[in-house]
Amino acid sequence: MAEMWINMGPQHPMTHGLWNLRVKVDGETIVDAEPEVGYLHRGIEKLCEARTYPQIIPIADRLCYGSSLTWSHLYCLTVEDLMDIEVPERAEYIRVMAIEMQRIASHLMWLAAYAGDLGLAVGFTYTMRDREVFVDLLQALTGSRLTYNYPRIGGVAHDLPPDFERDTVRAVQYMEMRLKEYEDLFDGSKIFMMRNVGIGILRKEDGINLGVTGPSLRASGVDYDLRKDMPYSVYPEMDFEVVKHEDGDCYARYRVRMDEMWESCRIIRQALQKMPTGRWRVVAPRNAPVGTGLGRVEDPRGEAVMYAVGDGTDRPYRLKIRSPIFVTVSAAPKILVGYKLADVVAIMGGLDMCIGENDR
Amino acid sequence: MSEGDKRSSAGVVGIETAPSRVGENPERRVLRALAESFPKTVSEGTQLRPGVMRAKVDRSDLYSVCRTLREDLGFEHLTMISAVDYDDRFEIIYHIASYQSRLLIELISTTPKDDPVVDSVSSIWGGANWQERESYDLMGIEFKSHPKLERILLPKDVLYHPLRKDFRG
Amino acid sequence: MNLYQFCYGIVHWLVGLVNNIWYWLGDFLPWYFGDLFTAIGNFAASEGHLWFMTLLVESVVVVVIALINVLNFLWIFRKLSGRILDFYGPYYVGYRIGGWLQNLADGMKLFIKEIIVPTKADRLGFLLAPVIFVGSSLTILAVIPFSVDFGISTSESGEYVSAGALFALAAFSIAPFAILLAGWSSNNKYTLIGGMRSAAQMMSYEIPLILCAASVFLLAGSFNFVEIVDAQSGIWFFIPLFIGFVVFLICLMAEVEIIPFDLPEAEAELVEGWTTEYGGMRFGLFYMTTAVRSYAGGALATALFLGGWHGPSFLPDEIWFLIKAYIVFTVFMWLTWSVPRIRIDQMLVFGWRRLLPLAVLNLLIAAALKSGGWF
Amino acid sequence: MDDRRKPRTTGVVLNPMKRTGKQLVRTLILGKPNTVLYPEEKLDLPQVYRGKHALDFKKCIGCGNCVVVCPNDCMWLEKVEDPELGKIERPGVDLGRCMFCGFCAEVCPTVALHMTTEFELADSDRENLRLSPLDIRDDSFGETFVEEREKRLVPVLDLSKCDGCEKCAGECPEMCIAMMPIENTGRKKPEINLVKCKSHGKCAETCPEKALTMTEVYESYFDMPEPKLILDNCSGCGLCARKCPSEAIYMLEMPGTEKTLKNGKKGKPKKRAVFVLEKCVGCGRCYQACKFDAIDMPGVRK
Repeated sequence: MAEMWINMGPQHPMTHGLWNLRVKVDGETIVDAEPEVGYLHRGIEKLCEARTYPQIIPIADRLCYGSSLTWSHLYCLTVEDLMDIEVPERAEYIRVMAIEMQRIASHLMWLAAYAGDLGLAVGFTYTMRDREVFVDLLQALTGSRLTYNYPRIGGVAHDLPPDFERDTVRAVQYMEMRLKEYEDLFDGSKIFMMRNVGIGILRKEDGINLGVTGPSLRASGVDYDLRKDMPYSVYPEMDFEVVKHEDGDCYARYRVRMDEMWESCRIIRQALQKMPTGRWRVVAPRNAPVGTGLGRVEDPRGEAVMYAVGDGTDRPYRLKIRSPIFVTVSAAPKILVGYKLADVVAIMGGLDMCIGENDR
Repeated sequence: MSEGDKRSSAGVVGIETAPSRVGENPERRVLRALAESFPKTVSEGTQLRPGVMRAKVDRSDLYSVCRTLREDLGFEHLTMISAVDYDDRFEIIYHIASYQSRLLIELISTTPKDDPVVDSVSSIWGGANWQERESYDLMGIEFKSHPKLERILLPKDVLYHPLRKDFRG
Repeated sequence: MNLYQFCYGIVHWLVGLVNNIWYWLGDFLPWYFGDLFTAIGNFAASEGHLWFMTLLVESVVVVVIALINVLNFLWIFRKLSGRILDFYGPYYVGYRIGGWLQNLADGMKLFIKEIIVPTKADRLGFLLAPVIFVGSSLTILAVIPFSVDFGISTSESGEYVSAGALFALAAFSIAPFAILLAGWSSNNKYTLIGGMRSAAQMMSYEIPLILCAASVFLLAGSFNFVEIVDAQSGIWFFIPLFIGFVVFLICLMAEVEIIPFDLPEAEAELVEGWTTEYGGMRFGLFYMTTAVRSYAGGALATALFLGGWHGPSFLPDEIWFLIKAYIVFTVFMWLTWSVPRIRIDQMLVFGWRRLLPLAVLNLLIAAALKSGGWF
Repeated sequence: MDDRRKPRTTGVVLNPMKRTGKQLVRTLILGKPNTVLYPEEKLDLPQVYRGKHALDFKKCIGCGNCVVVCPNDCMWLEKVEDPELGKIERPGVDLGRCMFCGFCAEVCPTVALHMTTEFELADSDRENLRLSPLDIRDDSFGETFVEEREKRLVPVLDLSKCDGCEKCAGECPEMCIAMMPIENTGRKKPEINLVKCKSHGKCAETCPEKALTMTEVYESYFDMPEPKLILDNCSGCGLCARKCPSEAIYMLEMPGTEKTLKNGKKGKPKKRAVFVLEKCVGCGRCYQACKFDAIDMPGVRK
């Protein structure tokens, strides 16, 4: 068969959103690839310039439907850095617990989409079912299921609801039981391993050079996690490990995320044990001073950065958002070339695309 | 676990510096190295937080400063390129991180309003490619010798740069 | 009484009824018409015509009953998928019979949808492909008897098509042609790749399938379904030919195109594979035909390896046959929902390097068993 | 980390089949699947769930803070006539634009606006989603759950009764009341430092005119803007006092500004506005109402 360009997107089951991956195939082998993004560009950075500081929190939620809590948390961190606010310790612990729950939920959603991509419908429904446990917890904590609008500048919106500790401990136990089941379902399956091991290898140097971050980079053997290396919130108090794999293939990326869920379970347990009593919110000033604020967190998808410029009014002068997926997807051609057409779904699924934060 | 503890304590090294250069903390060392290599173009090197530095770079020397950072000082990860539109100037801000020494440096480069051109650093960091395209797309900063400077988020036939302050939708 | 006698009785009675009219007309009308009608009546009462009409009625009865089973299969497919995937499955339409009517409702919905032919498609091929696909699949159902007495037999003594099993396998392998035609004529890159994949897949899996069936033919010494099943009255063939049975099941899954092997319609990378451009009832027909082929595959596996309609006598033979086919299908479904989709090159490697040698080994075992005199 | 197991693929596909088989047994034979048959059974929603709005007409003061804070501009104030409350202004909400962020309920100074757990809001007509205040009225909703925001007992000043006797300032054990002179009026008013106040209530007990009363006030997490009077511009029209929803503005006469009328008599003295900031909810309606630019309120749009 002659070489031909195939548009995988903008409306394609592989894309999980609205973007276009153009691949040039020779038979079934990929010889070139070219991602095209921007279909979901909503101008959030411009939108933020017209809103007051608290009003941006729900907008930051909308950056990523998979892990909205981390984005609003990042926004609050940025503005707290800009305004120089000291957050109560209880609020920090609640935040850490909530974003670790969000990380598990996000990774489970990724796993669901990934399993669905590979044709394993069971993986999709089981993981989405177990994600529901954490979504329910977050709903009881925040009051919403997807766009939580929970962190506030200077704390969090609500205190823990009654019986929350008990439910969380149960959920974590349930999750650890389920993770073992997934390892049977995925790792124990020969066909799953055939589809993953040795596919989509991203070498360490390429990953660093192309700006790939997060689990995808840690799967390539770089031991860098902002929770450890540039700690924010109360992560220095927590005892957890940075997960790292050396292979850099799809299986390593899968493995890193699975192991991160284990670590998140540990962090949630510790946060519950160490949680102090006290206030969970302080009143934030209305106006920000002239200056800049920088927030840098470990999103479930990689390194998320926000950079806020304040000009003394109650609206930010400029808010720049760095989405990890935006940079990661630019590395896609490097990873894709040389593999089969069916591997596109495994590779791009393994990178955990999220178009909302990609196009902003 | 001991390894992790060591690392986390290395990440939040104290801000107070010993007088001698032997005990100098890594942030100061990087800033001093930059200032010694580029005495004329790098200015206002300050330490903002543990692990975070800021320096101003003249745009004429931006490429070689970035090259030094990448090759000699071990800043191998370009985190973010952001452009800010002020009344009298554009500021292009590079956040560059180091995986080895767990540092972050914030390089600020300024261009005049009527000539928003800086050197592209996408040949130093491959990850800069799309971020520069995004800055070009939304803010209208032009990056010299960029391999493919096209609009990325907006359609190709759009005439304006929406994040500029004089843009009214 | 077997089905032939039953249908013969019906046809005989009907022909007698209608012949009354012909003969009355023959008496009533002038001579040149009268002779004609009398001749028609005589022809209708002749043995050859009665035999032919009996065959027609038989095939209608058998295929309709098989299609009702196909509906059951669809229902089991949806219900079982639902339960494995941890949801209810069809529930509301036909609430009291477990949502059984859902497929009919879907079928009605698909019937009222518009038929769309893409502008640049090859119109003839595009419209012909579903016909070939459905027709060839329905043909398989005609030759598989449910029991000694229930199938399309050609005489009162229950003589079945002597090469029935071969015919079924041959009809099974027409489908890739239809798929390739559909994929090519849709004028779409996804469908083209899907069609190509289908051709490659069917070609590589047809051979082990036929080799495994050949080992059964070798042991049974016949191509006739009744004789093959009768040969299993002592021991079912899946015990001596266990390797062959497993290979046969895997190849059947590949032929039916369900999940580990549903590469031609891999919905993640090729939108809906070769069915992408088909909508409305044409898509519904493809969907139904997958169930028809599953049923045919289950029936083939039952007849060739699982002892056909043999079973304890408290249930009729036909029910035993269906139960076994249903069990084979359930195992298919169970495996389908447990594994991800395989990649095309891995699949071809698996077919040629693993299954083919195993099938040959199985054939050698069968030959050894036959020459050793055990069968 | 010990409970993690190494993957084994020796069974080829038997491991996943074991798991799905277990699931099949669990759902088909032992019990029901995990899903909920939605229209028949509904899940319990937590108390904090953010669904349709509910407005307590009696608690609401019509300040419009919810309208100001709404990121989507989906709320507005509407004039309503109530047999009990008279002519009032209450917020309505357009659920078609609402994104259920809950800021309106959070900013409400009197906790009159709530988010209920009602979530079935779909409608085929956009107009039906524009809910007027009467549609979201639910005066008893606030009693059905415990409000998370803390109440405080704070002394609230009724300036029309106060005669500036300074007794309250002397009684306060925390020394948080200071008597501040009001410019041009020759009067003093107690200013209460609410941060230091410990709700002893001594000031209210000692007040001879009953001008200070202990009132329960909800804590606010929002830093609301405060009005400042530019005395030179103030004409004393009193529009701001009439507009103020929380009755925090008093019009006091300024002695010595009486004009001499034509018939030689002295007219009424000029008035000025005085703010009792403890009561102020920061809605900015005085700022919007003032026609003489006499009130400055940074951060509020006119």
